Amino acid sequence: MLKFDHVTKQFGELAAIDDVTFEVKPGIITAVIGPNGAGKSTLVNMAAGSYGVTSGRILVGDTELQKLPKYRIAHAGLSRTYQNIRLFDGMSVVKNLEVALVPPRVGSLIANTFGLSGRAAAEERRARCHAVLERLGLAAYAERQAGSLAYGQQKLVELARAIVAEPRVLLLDEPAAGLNHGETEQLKQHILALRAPDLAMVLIEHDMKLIMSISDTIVVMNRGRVLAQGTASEIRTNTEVQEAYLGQPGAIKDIEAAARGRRNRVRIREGEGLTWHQP
Amino acid sequence: MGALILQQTINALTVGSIYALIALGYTMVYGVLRLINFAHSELFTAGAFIGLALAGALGVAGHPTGGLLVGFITFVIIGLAGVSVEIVAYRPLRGTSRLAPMLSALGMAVVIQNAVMLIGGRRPLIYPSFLPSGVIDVFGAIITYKQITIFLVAVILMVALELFVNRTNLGVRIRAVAENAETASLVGINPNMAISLIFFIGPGLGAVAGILYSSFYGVATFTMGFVIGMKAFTAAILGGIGSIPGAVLGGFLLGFIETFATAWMPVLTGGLIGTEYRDIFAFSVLVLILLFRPAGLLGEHVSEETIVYKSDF
Amino acid sequence: MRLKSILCAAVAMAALTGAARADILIGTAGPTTNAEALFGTTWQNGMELAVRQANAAGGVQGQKLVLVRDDDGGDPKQGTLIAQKHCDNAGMLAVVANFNSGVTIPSSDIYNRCGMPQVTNASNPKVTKAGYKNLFRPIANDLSQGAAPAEYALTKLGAKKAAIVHDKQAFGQGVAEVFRTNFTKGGGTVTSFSGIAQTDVDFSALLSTIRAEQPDVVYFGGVMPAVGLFVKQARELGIKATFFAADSAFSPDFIAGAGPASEGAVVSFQAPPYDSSPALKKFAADYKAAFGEEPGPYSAYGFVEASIIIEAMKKAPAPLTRAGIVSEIAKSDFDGIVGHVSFTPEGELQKPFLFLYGVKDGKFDLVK
Amino acid sequence: MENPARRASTPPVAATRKLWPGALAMLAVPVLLLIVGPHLPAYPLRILDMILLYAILGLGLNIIVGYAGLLDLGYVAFYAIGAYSWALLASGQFDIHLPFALVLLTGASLAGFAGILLGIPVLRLRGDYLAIVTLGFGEIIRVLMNNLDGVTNGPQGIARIDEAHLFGWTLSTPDDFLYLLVGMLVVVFLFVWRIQASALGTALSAVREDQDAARGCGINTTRVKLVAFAFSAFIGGACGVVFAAMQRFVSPESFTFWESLVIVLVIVVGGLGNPFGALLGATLLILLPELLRAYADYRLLFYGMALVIIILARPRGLIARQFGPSWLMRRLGGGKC
Repeated sequence: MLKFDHVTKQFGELAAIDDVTFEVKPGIITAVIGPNGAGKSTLVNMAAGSYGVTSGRILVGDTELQKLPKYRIAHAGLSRTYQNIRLFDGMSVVKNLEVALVPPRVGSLIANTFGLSGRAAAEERRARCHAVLERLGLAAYAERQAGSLAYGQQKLVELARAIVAEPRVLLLDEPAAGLNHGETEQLKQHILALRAPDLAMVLIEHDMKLIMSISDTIVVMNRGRVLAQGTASEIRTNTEVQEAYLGQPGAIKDIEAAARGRRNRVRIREGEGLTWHQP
Repeated sequence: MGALILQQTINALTVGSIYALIALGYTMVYGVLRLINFAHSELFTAGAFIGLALAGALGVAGHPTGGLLVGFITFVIIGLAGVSVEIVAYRPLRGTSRLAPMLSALGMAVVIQNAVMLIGGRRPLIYPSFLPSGVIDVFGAIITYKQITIFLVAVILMVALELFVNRTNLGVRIRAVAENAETASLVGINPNMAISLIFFIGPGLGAVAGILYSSFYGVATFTMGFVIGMKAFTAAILGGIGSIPGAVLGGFLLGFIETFATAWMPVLTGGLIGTEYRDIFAFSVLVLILLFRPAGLLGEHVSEETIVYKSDF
Repeated sequence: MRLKSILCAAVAMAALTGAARADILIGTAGPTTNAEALFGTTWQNGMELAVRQANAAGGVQGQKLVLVRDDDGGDPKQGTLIAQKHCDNAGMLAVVANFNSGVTIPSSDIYNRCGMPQVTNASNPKVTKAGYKNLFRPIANDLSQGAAPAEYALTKLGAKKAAIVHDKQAFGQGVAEVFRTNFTKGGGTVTSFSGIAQTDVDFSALLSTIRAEQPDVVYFGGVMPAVGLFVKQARELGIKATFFAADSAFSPDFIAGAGPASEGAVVSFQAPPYDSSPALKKFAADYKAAFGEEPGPYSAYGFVEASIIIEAMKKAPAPLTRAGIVSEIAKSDFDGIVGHVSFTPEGELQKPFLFLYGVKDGKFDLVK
Repeated sequence: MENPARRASTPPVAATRKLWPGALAMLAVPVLLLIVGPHLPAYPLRILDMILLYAILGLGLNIIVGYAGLLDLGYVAFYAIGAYSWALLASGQFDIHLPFALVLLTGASLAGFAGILLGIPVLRLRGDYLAIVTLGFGEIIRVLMNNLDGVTNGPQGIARIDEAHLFGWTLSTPDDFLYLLVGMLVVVFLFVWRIQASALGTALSAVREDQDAARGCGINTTRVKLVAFAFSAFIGGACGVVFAAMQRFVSPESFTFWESLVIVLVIVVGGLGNPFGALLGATLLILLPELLRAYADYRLLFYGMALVIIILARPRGLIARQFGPSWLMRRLGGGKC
């Protein structure tokens, strides 16, 4: 369903993604793992259109995503969640979901505004949003402001927003990050329930327990390359993978710094303190 | 022809120096608070008026050395005024919305302008020049000592500011807050202190610009801030707002654009486009530059995924 | 209908607070807070002086006069609101409004509807084009203000080449165009005709170009403080031409602002020298006594404009009405402090007067 | 197995709410204006007309600033285009005398078109860069009006503009304009409310909240922003036509940067993104300087102070975003929504 075909991403001199090729099949959950800086997020961001692709193709069905603007990628049936929550904070939860269902044609948007058409369709969209909220146990929060919800709930709302448009490909970027045990368990159930024959799911996650328990296949990345691919048990016993995870963290950090590079902001990452990136 | 080009270049540098000095105040405040400080231009005017009053009180009107003293005291007074304006009108609004402080600044601008009018009067004040007088003739172009002094003072102040921000402990704190107030406070920097410092330096520099400006043109009016403020702000945007070198570059560039539009556009178009199209030309250049460099000349283009602020306003 | 009369009464009451019931109100509106604030304020001070002197002399028909001053900010929208405010005020019998042509044109519509005697200071020829019978202009319009200097430059100075600069405002551009027309008609050459912004302070770029044109005269259609800066910078750049400016430069501010550079500049103004007649001398002294400063460039006009109304009120039949005052103003025939006042049927001055002054030894000296 | 994400579900229980209480409450305002207005003396009536005009301008600008979150500091440009449309197409300037209704449509459309022309290149700019470019556009339009002497009469302005006639009804007194403006207000109010409640409003809100995430959700942000710009400019243009018809005189000094700021103030003081806010903000911002006339020299000083105090007291505006017409309908209508 989602295919990376010899994809390369250069950040300056550094190849953050180096000739990656693999396919994500529908009906199963594919996890992408790897140490920090392995290129997982870059991969997601390229597929979703946030980063350009240096060379290679990314396909959903026959559609080449790398040529499309971001919003057309969404229309092609790919949706995602974000590592750092990006909800529309000031809007109600149900409105957040409705955004994903806004008719793509601006002409019909205008017609709707003047009340010329689309009343029934608007009702139906609203109903769909409520249905999804119901399914994720968020019905009670439908009219609450998204920004006012607890962190775990916000993560779920983001998931709801990603699935309400019935995507063919769903990219989950660290959905369990920051969740407590109970919430992670809940999330796991929701993800498992989402599994469907015509939906390809990609899961990027650091929580190994979660990954091992729900992934059907696992892609291991290191330094921008695919190191191994297989089922949970195959990966666990792969020596190359073990080496990568025990390897030098310093080198990885360099790559990450480069990947996020060229921004003049102070960031504090664990154990790093204050650094300055000069323009 | 050569003399004319040289002459216009000197004219442009003089105007540009003043734009650049004022632009610094906008860019520093913007860099930290993302606030268009409309009150800045009025503090510039207030600086000129206070400088004049001080010169009268100290009896040093028209002396270049006395001017240094007057400039220093005015810097401090207007700097403190800037700090007070921030504490009264902007600080309570921090974290509400981006438009609220901006319009509060607009209200403050009206207040300051009218206060200057009521205290200083409506009459354009004849301004004693603190700048040395005299001219030199260079290949047929006339350069006045005033122009040279303005340019030098502006350059010295800008270099001093750049050094202060980059080389001193306080400066690094300001930059840390500018980059990310939250992170800075995690490492023990009090953002309020840094913001107050910025509101001291920015308007202070603006006040010095006000004295230079009035000294150079020989007049101070209570309404003079609005238009020049708008131009200086445009200069700051042109250079890339939030960037100190950008404000300087933008200021000089705007000076050049205006000067050359006035001097050559009527000639080049055979009188079809007159000098009255100067502002249109200046704004068109601004738009074009922003289209190719959406964050200004020296501003940084922030990629989508690293944008810290999700919404624009 | 009852509601309307109650509301009307309430508004009238509110408007009258501060003025005793029997007082006669004269309204005015001009810019007193924007860049032209100095002009507007000193102009209104001139009226204030006329009103005070009339009151000191016993008022009009036994009643005291009160000047109601308003700030229109030079904004047509505010001008119309004030016009309506004055119209609604039953005690308001005449207005001196407005200072700017762009404000006078829309507000004159409103004053016309309520039959308000309106004396304006707006000099644009278009102002009187509507043919309103209640509108009077006791000053020369831009046509004579621009024409006289052109003639003087050609005949007295023997000028051949003129550079013209104006501030792209109704007044500045208006007089500059008249100057251009007359100068060209008289055989002169206009080397350049440039617009600047009213708020400009740096003319070095333009002046450098003008210097290369080597004009004999430079005409500046604009107001203070720009005109002072312009002349000063021009001299600094070594331009030797004779400068011409319009009435707003007839002020000590011009000489003080431009300094020695003002020497030789020619300024048009619609009043004879302040020391040329006892009446003007007295005006200048009274003004200084009342407001603690020299008269502004438009103070004398303000004084004359208010005087016209007061004179008409004295002659109008009691009880005073707006219509009665209008017909008396139309019949005006008296000597104001600056010259003889009588109107054409269009409301223009019968014989516009204009004087040219040259700056000599730091003083204005009548040259024509 | 069926994709659960596609599983149909029953919609939530249909809301049992009444429409009439809310509608009645909202209709009360224009009805009251129409009843009381004509009985007002002319001065307050003219102020009322101005308030209504600025309220409509505020509603229009709200589409860009309040809904889409894009700061437009040059809104006066569209207002000017509308005003000059009427001035040029119904005056002795070129001796063209078109009917008011036609020019109202033409002027508004021209402004809308200008909005699109401006929007195409600049809408990819963000935040303050967009603000400064719109500011520049506003100044460019004003300076053009001031410079194109042959067309617009430059600084002299265009005087003696025709009286407006709308289907045989002559618009000349403040009363006439009250009726026209109340009518326009109702139409524009309903329109912007529709925008807010429709899918377009949802898309604009998403653009405001997080432009990139909105794009990720499939919103063609450039397109919807362009639509917002066009609608907003259209309303601004219509207001300009009415303004010119009211004043029967236009000149560039009516379209300064300060006017743009006043319209921004109207919506921020009233409450960003809230149609009621625009009404309240316009009332305050037009009424205040008139009420302060008694203070003569101190008028603008107090005006500035009042602005700062109001903003400090209510940084999110007098009426917060969520208390808009939809909220009122729910509140008065009862039932679940």
